[in-house]
Amino acid sequence: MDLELSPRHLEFRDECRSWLAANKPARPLRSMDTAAGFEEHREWERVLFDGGWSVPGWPASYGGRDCDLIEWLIYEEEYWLSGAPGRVSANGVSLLAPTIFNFGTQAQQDHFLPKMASGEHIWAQGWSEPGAGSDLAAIATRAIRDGDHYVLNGQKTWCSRGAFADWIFCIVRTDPEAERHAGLTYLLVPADAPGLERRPIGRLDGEPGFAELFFDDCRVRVDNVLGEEGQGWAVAMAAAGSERGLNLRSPGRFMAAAERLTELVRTLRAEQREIDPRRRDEVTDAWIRAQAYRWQTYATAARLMDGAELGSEASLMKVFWSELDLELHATALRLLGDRGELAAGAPDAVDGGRWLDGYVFALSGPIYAGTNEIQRNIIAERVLGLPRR
Amino acid sequence: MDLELSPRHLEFRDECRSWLAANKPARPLRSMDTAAGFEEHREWERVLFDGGWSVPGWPASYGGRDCDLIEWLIYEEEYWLSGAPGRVSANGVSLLAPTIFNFGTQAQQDHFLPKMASGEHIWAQGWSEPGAGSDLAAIATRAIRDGDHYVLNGQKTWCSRGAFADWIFCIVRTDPEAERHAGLTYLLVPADAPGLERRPIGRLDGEPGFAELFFDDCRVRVDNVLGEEGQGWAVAMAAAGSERGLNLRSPGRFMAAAERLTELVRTLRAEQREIDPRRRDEVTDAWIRAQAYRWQTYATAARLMDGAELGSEASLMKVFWSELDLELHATALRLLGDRGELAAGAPDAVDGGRWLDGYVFALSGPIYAGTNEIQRNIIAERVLGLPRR
Amino acid sequence: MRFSFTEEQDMFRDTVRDLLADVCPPDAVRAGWDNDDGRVPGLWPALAEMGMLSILAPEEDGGLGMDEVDLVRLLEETGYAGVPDPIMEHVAVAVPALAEAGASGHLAAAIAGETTCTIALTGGGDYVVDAEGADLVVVERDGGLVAATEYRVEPQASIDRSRRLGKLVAVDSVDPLSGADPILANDRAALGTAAQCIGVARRLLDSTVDYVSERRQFGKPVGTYQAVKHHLADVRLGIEFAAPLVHRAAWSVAHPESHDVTTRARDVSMAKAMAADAVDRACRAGLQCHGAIGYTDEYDLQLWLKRGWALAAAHGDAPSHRDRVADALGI
Amino acid sequence: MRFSFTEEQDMFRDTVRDLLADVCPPDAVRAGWDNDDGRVPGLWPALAEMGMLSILAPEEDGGLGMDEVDLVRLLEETGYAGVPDPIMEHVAVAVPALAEAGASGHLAAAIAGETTCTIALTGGGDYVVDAEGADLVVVERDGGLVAATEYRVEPQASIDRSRRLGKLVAVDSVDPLSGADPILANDRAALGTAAQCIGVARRLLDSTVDYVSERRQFGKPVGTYQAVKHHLADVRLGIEFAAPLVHRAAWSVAHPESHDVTTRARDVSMAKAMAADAVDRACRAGLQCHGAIGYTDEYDLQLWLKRGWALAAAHGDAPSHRDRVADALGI
Repeated sequence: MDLELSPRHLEFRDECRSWLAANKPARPLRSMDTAAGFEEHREWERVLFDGGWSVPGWPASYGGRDCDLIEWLIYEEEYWLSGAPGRVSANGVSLLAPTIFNFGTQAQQDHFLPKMASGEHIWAQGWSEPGAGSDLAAIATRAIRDGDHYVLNGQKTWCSRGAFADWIFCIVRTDPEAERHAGLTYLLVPADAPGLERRPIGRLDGEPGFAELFFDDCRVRVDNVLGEEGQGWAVAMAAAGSERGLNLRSPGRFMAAAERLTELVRTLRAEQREIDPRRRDEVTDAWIRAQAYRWQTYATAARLMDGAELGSEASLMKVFWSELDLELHATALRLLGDRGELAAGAPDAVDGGRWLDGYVFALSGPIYAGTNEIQRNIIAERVLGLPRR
Repeated sequence: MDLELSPRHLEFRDECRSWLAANKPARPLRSMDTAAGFEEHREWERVLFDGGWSVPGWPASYGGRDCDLIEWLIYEEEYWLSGAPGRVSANGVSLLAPTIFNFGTQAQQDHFLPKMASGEHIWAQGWSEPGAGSDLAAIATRAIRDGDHYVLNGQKTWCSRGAFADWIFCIVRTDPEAERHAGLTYLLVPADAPGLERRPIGRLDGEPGFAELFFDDCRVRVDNVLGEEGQGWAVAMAAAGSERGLNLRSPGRFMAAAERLTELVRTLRAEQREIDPRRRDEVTDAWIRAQAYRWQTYATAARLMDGAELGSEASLMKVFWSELDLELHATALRLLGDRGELAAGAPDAVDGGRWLDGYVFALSGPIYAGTNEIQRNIIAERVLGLPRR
Repeated sequence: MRFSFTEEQDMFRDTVRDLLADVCPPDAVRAGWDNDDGRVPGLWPALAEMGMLSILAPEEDGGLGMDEVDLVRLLEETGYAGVPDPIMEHVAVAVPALAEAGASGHLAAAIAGETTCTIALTGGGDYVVDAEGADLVVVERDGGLVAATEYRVEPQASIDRSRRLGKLVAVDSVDPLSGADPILANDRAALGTAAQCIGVARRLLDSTVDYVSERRQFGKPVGTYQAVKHHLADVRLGIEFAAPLVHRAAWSVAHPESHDVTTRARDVSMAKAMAADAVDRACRAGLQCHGAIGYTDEYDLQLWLKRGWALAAAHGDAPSHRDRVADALGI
Repeated sequence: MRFSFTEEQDMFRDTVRDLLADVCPPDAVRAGWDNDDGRVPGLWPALAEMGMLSILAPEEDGGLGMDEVDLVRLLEETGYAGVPDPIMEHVAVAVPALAEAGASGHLAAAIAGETTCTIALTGGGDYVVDAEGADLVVVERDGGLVAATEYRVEPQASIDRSRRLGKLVAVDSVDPLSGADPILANDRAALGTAAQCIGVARRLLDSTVDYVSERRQFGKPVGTYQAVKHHLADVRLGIEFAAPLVHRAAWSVAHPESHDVTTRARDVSMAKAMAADAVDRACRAGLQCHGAIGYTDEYDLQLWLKRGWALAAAHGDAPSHRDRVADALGI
């Protein structure tokens, strides 16, 4: 056990910190779920890419810097503590990229990965359907082979970034006779494909956080299949492991939020507002849990670096971070008292309404990527070994 | 709505209060789960009976005073606030008596009810079996008709008061061919029946809170069937309604515990101990919930007095009181700090270790009479109408 | 001792429920988001006509001369319907304050529905509901109440677009309301908010029960899963045991002859603390059991989610009310 | 940065686990309830022999010269086994204090297992574990530590009959332990207790998983019910995220060169707060998922339930440790 950063890691951290301090946007960007804000975020992806900081864990040949897991964790901590913007590229980098590295052809890797790293391609996820939420095996969108194209018909929903993304990674049913997990295929769909219509859906504060996709005889080239036709379930599950686990939710974001929460307490005290001891306790508890998530992640990273695989334990992490994120933000709103319900535009909104925005965002955590109820089933059955039936 | 006590009710309350003040034992009785303590409690039942206070809700002809529900609630509040002993007769009076009133023959009523009221018969419940806990329909103890007797073979467990009780009310399987709910019979078994062996089981603090019963060709007269042979399930479920609902758990006990909890805070303050604001909040929350239970019960009583029946709503009450009881005692132990783990015999034990004893007792609340998990299923399915499957 | 409502009270409640279902469906609430005052056209006159606005005004002033026990379940219904108009502020706090102060001109206009009143009380924080759209604000200041009729407001957008919040930045014209008790006004506001919390929680529960009974995943209705059942059983438990405390607090407020100020404070605060916790739980479970669709702007669940968040904290959150109970208990 | 244990540490842990499974099964723990000192015969010499008692003693004093990182998971194992002997007090607190004070006579006897030490620290409340049976008590007083060898004890029965508590009513003979730091001793005790909490929680979880996988109700194993699954998933979550904080705190205590007193306090208190909550949850869920059998004297679950209740509060409960974290954070 060695919990000190090595000189090499310290140097890496300092380089990362200095670069972020010098390059991060001077002002908060507009919401990435507006047309203008989306492009601002894309520009920031380009700045990151040019600095070599958009995908530090990737091979240098695709725009990364071959970071190991520890460096990546350090990078994430620095990134979020710096206050840099959210990553509009996250769906692609965290969910799709591991799948492309694992299952993509050389041509697919060479084509898609650099454009993802540079922000030229921003990706959305097209998995859920109105009748297939947590139950992905119920996917009904059909893709029927017609020469060197598939013809898609059906509907996808809850596509984060879907309103403005350039590409969508989908799971579609290529064999309508097959049931459940069989007959599914992982397909990469350009957002400008003929026959694809997109409709934004507002999240509950009105921001268009998702899109619905309607496929009406939409034609997509066969060479956009990722992995084999009919192997979509296995391919997708590999990515689901990423989504639920280490890649998407590094501790950095929660540690940064926990720091901001303690800062909020200090600010309120400076405003001569009394801090209720129960609220102080909630803040402390949330801060401790952010630290617990951090150290659990470092322990997991050590196992992975020793060659272990992140299996069902990813469900433990997903439940913990999503409930931590919610509690961090709910605690902030409770601390804010009657200012807690003020929207971004209100003159008295604290920090531009960021806590409320973060709360609304956090509310989706226990729902998406497999509800926490399903995650707890996985923990019970696969981690603890309880009988399925 | 009228939330004042009428002059008649005030008079009733005062009579009850005065009688308890004058007659309750000067010192705490020994545990009713010891041989000597059991008899002390039986004597107290006789004192109550002689004063007309053992079963105030019963008809006068059986030793009661025909109290209505409101009077009964007042009586219960006064009883517990007075600090009078726990009722060793509770199983019989709360669980069995309603069943005898509903299903008993005139001869059964005339024989059993007065002896129950006077404490001559103390009853234990013989429902659970090693293989049939919350799942009563799995009962396997067999009772085979042989002339005017049944011959019992099998095993019962978790019989509260079972070690010293005079009679046991059982559910047995009279038709071994029938499955699940069919073929069960409700049978009253004298504790001295030949072929019945009893073995005390300690609860987790070592007090023998239950007994196991072993039936080995045990012979019981046929006229001890309550209701009809084969109708045991329906008969038992009527009593289960009582157990889970109003009869067994009047608010008085929890209100008294909540008052003692606030008194504990005052005592600790008087000892110059600092009360953590979080603990004060927990005390207040528990006190409020005791009040909520009280008023919900008064509302329920009003409905019942208007002719409504207490159906699945009884499950709401069971979950609430059992978790309230646990929280009241857990809060007290947290307040006591390092004195919280001291057993009754320790010189520094506060109030004779009564909070710890109450905590151990309360721990069984969410388990017995149908676990709270099962109660929540009932709430969801029968109160809210969610689909069973 | 009889803890139940009368048949007449049941009928009045049903009438209000029917009216709100008719005049104030979710579409009408949404329509208000983009109009001038956020309110539902036609609702105020209809409420005035059925006497709802004058429940707490004495008969000699043209009111119904009823009390908080008559009112409390009607306010639950306004929560259930998601009424955006400042009905609680007007009917539960402002009208009786105007009556107790003998402000007969203001009172007559208020109970006729010609004017709309709102409230700015110390227990209600810095932001006033519907301050811009209202004609009169009952303001607590200098230990008393005044009726402000000319004032300037700085709008403060709430996440709940049906709650038009504003900060009073200047009050130019006031009538003192001597005889009206600010402590009582605060208790009435907390009680009224608690009643609305109960209604919001019930609506969230009903909507969620409906949804999970229909929505299928993994080949069966979502509502068959035990985790979903237990989430919703807990919501029902919260409501089941909070509502009696709210009704009991209404009695306490309505009967000053047998409830001193400390007892009333204790009873009102018990009600608000439990109701706030109940609606908070209903919000969380309601959203979680809906899943993604509950998280969208288009689906109506959000109307009650946002109202629930706001009302749980309005006029004192659960911990602050528990503190008042603790003070009353002397612990 | 490498947050993992070495192969040697794993092996030491496995050796201790095997020894405890062998020498300290539940029957042996129960047997101690009625003997003179509550302890398990043969265990102390066996622990001495394998070096466990001397882990934190320097090599020049005949110890293993290891640190808290080496020790922490061994203490987890003592919690897992339900060891009644005062192992945490002796090995994690008393031995290093004696070493740091240069009390070589006491130290030699302690690491040889000839004596048993326990502790009476201000952070540990009024009752001393095994005060009667021990030979030496490390007592905090007047801002320092002393070694008491002659003292009188008033026994105070714990609900956990393996915890022989007593109050020191008189101390007749002491040796000052100058050079030993009482703040560090308190931190070590809190850390050691946190580690034992983790072990107790793991045992409760393992036992409960086994039981619900076998026990059938309504025609299927109890463990197939989603409510039971989620109770136990929550227990696992509690342990999963508390254990790394306990290990991290061990590092912090073991590395004073890079951890000042405030940082160490923060890290130790984070560990104890999370570990206390984890074991508390494990107790509740463990009992609830067992049902009635878990509530009996005869069934072994109770050994860990009572230990869990006691250890969650011992050397500071979760809220008091969160307060220390808050102080360290300056909020």
